[in-house]
Amino acid sequence: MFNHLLSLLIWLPILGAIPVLLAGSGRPNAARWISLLVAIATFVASLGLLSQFNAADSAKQLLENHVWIASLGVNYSLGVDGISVALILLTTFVGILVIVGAWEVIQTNPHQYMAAMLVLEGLMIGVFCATDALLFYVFFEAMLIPMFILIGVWGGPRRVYATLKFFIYTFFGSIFMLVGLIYLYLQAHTFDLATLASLPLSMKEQTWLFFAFLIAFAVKVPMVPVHTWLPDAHVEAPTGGSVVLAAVMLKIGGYGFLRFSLPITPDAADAYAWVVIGLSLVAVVYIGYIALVQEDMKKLVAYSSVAHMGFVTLGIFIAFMLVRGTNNLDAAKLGMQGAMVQMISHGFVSGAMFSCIGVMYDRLHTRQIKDYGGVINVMPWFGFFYVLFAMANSGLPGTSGFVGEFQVILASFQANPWIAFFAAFTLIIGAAYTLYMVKRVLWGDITNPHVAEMKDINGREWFVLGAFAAAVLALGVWPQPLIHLMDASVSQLVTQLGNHKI
Amino acid sequence: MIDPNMFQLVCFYAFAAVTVVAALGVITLRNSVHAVLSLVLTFFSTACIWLLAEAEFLAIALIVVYVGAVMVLFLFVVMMLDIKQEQVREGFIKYLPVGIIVALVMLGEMLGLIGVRAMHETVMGANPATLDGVPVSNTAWLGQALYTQFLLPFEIAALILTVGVVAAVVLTLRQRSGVRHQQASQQVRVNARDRVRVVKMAAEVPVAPQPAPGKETTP
Amino acid sequence: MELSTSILLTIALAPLVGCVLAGFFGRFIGRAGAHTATILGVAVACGLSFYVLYQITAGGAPVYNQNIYTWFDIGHYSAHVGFMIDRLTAMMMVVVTFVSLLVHVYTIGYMADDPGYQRFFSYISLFTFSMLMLVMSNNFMQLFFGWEAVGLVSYLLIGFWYKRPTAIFANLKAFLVNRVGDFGFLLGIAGVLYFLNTLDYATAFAAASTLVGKTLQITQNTHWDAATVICICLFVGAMGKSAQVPLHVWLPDSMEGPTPISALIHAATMVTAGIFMVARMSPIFELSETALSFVMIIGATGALFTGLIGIVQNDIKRVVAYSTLSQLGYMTVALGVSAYAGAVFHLMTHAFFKALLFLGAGSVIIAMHHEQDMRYMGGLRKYMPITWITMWIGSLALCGVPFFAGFYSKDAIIEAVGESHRLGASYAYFCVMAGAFVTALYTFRQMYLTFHGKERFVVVHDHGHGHGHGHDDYAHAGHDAHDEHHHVSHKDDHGHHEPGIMHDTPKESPWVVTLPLILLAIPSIIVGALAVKPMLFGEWFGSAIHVNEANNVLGELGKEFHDWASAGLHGFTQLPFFLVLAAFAIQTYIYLFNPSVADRIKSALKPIYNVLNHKYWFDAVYYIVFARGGMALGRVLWKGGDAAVIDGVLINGSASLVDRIAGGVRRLQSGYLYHYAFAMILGLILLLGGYWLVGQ
Amino acid sequence: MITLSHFIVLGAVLFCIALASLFINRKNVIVLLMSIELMLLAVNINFVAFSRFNNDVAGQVFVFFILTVAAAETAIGLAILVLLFRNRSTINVAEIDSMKG
Repeated sequence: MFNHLLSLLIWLPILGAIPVLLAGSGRPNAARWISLLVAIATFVASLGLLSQFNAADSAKQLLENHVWIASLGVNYSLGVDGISVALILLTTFVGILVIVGAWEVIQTNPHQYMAAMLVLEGLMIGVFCATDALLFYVFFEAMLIPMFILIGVWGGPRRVYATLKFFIYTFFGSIFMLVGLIYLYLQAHTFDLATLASLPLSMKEQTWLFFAFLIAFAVKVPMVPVHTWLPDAHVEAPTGGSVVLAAVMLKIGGYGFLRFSLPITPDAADAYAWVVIGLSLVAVVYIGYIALVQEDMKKLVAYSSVAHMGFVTLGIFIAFMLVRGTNNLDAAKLGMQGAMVQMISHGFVSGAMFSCIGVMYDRLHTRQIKDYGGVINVMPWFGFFYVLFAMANSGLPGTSGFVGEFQVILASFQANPWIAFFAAFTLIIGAAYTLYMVKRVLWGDITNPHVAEMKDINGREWFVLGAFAAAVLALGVWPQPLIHLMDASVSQLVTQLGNHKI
Repeated sequence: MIDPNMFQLVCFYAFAAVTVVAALGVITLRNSVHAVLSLVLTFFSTACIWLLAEAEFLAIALIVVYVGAVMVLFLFVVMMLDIKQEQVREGFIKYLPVGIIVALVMLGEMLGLIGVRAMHETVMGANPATLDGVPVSNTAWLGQALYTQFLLPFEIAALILTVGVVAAVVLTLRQRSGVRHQQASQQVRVNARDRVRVVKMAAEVPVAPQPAPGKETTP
Repeated sequence: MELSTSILLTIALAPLVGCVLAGFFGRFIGRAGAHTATILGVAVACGLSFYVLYQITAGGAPVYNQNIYTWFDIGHYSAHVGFMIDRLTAMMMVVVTFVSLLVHVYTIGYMADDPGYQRFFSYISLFTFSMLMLVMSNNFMQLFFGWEAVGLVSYLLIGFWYKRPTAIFANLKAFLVNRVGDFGFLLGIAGVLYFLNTLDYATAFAAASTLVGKTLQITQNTHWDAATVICICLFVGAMGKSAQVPLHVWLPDSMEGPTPISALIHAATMVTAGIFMVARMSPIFELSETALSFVMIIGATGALFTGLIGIVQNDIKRVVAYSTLSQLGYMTVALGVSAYAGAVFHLMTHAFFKALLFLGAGSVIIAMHHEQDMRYMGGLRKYMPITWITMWIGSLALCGVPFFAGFYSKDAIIEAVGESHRLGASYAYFCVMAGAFVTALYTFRQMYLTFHGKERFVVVHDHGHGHGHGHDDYAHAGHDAHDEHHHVSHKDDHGHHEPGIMHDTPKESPWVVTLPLILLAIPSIIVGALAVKPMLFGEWFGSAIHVNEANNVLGELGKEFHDWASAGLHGFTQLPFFLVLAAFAIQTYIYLFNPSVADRIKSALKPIYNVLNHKYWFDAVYYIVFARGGMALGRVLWKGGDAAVIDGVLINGSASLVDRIAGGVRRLQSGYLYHYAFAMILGLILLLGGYWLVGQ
Repeated sequence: MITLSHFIVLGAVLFCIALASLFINRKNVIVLLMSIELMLLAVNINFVAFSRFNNDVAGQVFVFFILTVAAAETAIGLAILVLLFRNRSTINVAEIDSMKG
């Protein structure tokens, strides 16, 4: 049984969606409870994963390997390292919260909504577990389907435009990845990621492959200038959809960089690291300014997600400059760890921010900042959480938002002070757009009678926001356990960066 | 004495000429019935050419199947439908030059590509219809192949024909509404009860005499 | 005897526990419970801090430097949470917890009617925790944590009365300006890690000398000295937190917060964090003459020019706020001339007398029912004698009258600047000297306007109106301090609708308010005399502060110093005292005997008055350039970059291109069978023709 | 002597005649169907010829199948035609453009 823990993690939520669907629209409560049980069971299983996992070992663990498509050499092969475990825990954690968060909020066909969420959760875990490139690709693409449904069915008024944009954007990106994978298969006759990582490739091949992967993952992350699907998708998505999208799906882009771009095309990635670093800095500054003027709360948080994910790509690619330029392995690890911590932290913070906006949306059915004002007067507890998460979003020390940014800025200073200079700009602009929103939404006198009628958060919302808050604070106060979990894997990745393939 | 080869050649040219002329008739004749009959002639003379090539089974099959069945079908259809000739012949003259040019270009290209000159050297050899080295009739030769090597395609062909027949029937079947048919089975099964139903109704109740309004008194 | 970790943890965490109790369970434990819990927490911290100070100073405890737990550990980079307790830290801990304790007590009276009572206590306890984390830290990471955490609490407290537009404007402004400083600070920390490979104070300071000669490549051909870059970056952080020009703009606006926190955060403790930090980093700062010159010039500019603004302010709290800016300038100048001990000494004395002045101002505000405009006060001394006396003590200390606490610290700074030969020292000397005069000018003006002269308010006994005023400070727009007329209040719910009209006579504040005043007045008098010798000239700070022999201006001064009494007597013969005396004479004449002179001077010096009243247009320029400009830039980038170029051209453009092509191709699908047949034939002909050509 | 080229040329000529018919009789579906029969016939001639000259029975087997399929095709084609005529009272293909894009 425990040899198949990863399979269990993937398939438990996916198969668990079946009874949820069977519960039907006639028994919404049954559907809710079943999906909650499934989500909790998955979370418990992921805790089991944590206990089984040996953080000191950098190799892939809990391996599973079965032939899937023999003629193409595709295997159903799973395995996790520290990075995957961290992201899986994030996924299962968020998985519970979105189901609790959607409890009474989703009234039309809750069983379908819950089932889509569970399937999505399983597929995302699959992405983090897959050690076969094609299996990864299948999960990577399959993820789009439940998300497409979530936005398209339970979304806002412009959901059709948003879903199409979301789908075509990401699909456009992953097509290039598929081409790259096929080319790699023709060279190596396998889709095994470990084999591909050691496959010798010429600089020209690497360059083509690097850009193919870059497009796929840059769209997912998303990086400037292929980020415009994100604000639209977030604005139209239901709260749970936004939470999962921001908290986990964006991470898959960063994860893809670690699993594909870095090991398979290290030399090209090194040669073009400046492109990614430049785009990351643009994301921090340019997107920061754009976020400043948003009128829609979700759009604002979506743009801030782009800026925060800029730190992830910055941290990953700054490692190249450090390893190859100055041979400063420890600084490279610092940057890479910063990127990883930023991913996890952003999962909590953005998930929490979107949950907060969802709480307000459920009451007033608007996301426009100008429709609010003085919310703290009627919702003090909510205000507490909102300020906490806003502070985390602007990277206040003591919250998780600070850790990753701090590490990435420290590491990038080692590569070039100017990179650190522009990256640190987030301290100002990040605080500006987040707190400007807080000022307009939370503070001040009550601006309209609708706000005056808002009720403070109920127990269910308390649970969701409280769980996020606990995670945000725990990670901010003591990040070492997380860093320790990923340390061996990150070290191994960084060492791999130094290996020239040509 | 006529050289058999020469005779064959003469026959070929004769049938070929008929074939071509008849084919031209098919596409040019104004009357559709005539066109169909011209097509029949084309098939007929082609069958003769096949006989020259010693493909007797196919030649006969062509006549029997095509001329006997398919062409009759065509004739039925043509005669059944009231086709306005002027309408369908519209643009005939206009497109004639184009058609001829295209046909000629095509012909030139095909002949050029196939390399007719080279094939001119390929003369007809002995009849290949042999089984285990023993010469047999064309029918036996073909049948042997059809029922062994090509059994599965043969059966699929049969299936396709069946489907074709069923499809044709289904397509043309028409359920006319408002047409009265005699349905024997229903007539047999009918009961007297179904025909006449006796409805019992209360007889008309006589209206009670109303007391005169003027004399109304309370007891 | 060594300091035990559990004591230090108790000091740091006791206020946090109080904060959590008051904040999360405020509704259950009630008002009394909230202030009991928090005061108890801070009292424990204060008592133990005194104990720690005693142990460090007299008990012979060695410097404590231990990590509590590892924050992160990556390769040879690591960050910890830990404490370093030396004399500098111990002194700061005492100052922080002592002032905090008094402010807690004072708050009981000041916030008595406020609905956010528990919340307020929770915030100030959280502040105490953050500030303790800041000063007790043994590494840069935790320093940054405390640094930003006090910023957060400052943000929350400035916006405590969140219904007021001005308050929430001011708190956003304060946070953002502080963030600009933190931006530099973080880069400085990154620089420390880059050059010294550690975030730990002890290791970094030990290795500081390796910075000499190292450079940082800025452009292809430009290399800057490593120590200078690091120091200036770190100092930018201090400029934000300690409100140095040009990042000082947030501090006057922060007066939107309740008065107790103005005393605690914006006068005594948080704003001095920058001074503390630079003193703590003295081993690094000593390496860069350039950076110290920079520090000195910035400080000197602030010391004089922000003081000048104080002269024209009418709001009692704002006068004190500008005074704080000016005094922070003094401390910074002291840092700039390597007189770190002088800066820290002034920090300490300033903490006492400035907290006293703020709390005194708060007491006046209570008595005046939240009228803060000094033009409607006057003659209050007979109504509130304790406040009057204690505020005079604070004022004299602030002006640096000999034997008061401020004298020793301020005089030392002025003399130290005089001793220094650093680039810009003469400018700084002029500034601090003139600053002494300016300080006296605004201080005496404030005292006279408030407590002396005629009463400029009318008491109208209007019992029908009652006392139904909430405890909001008088609403004060951030930018309208220059108005000649009375401020138009945004939300005036204090009962008095006409300025200068009171419904009952002012009376002395309750004991919870006056007790802290008295307790602060005592150190404002004596702490200078007590501490001057060991702190300034004795090696009291020991290893905590490092000064290069060449820069040791205090050492030079120390040679002429004998004891506090003779120094005080000597002070009467010095230029600063004469300047104070002159200012006293001028203000006494103007405000006690001939009030019309003030207006005449004002109109005679109209241009200068305008400059001061607009605060050198810093606020206006910042608002237009950064706030408006940033928004405009954001809008341009959004509409132009994201909406027009990326979405409009690239995304929707490519989609509509496909749509247009498809629209064209669609017409080929005529639906006529023979068109398709023709196309097939044409294709066939072309195909065969192609073959044919190839075959040729 | 009949050579292979005789058959081939005959087949090509028949095919091209049918091809021309597609142009000149483009509105008459019945003639179009007959043209298709002609084309198939041309192909069949080739098959028979190749079978005969290459000594391979497969060619004739193929002719057999083509005949089969063509018969089915004709049957269905005519059925569609009848249906079409019944519904629209014309067989003019110029009026049939429901596949227009």
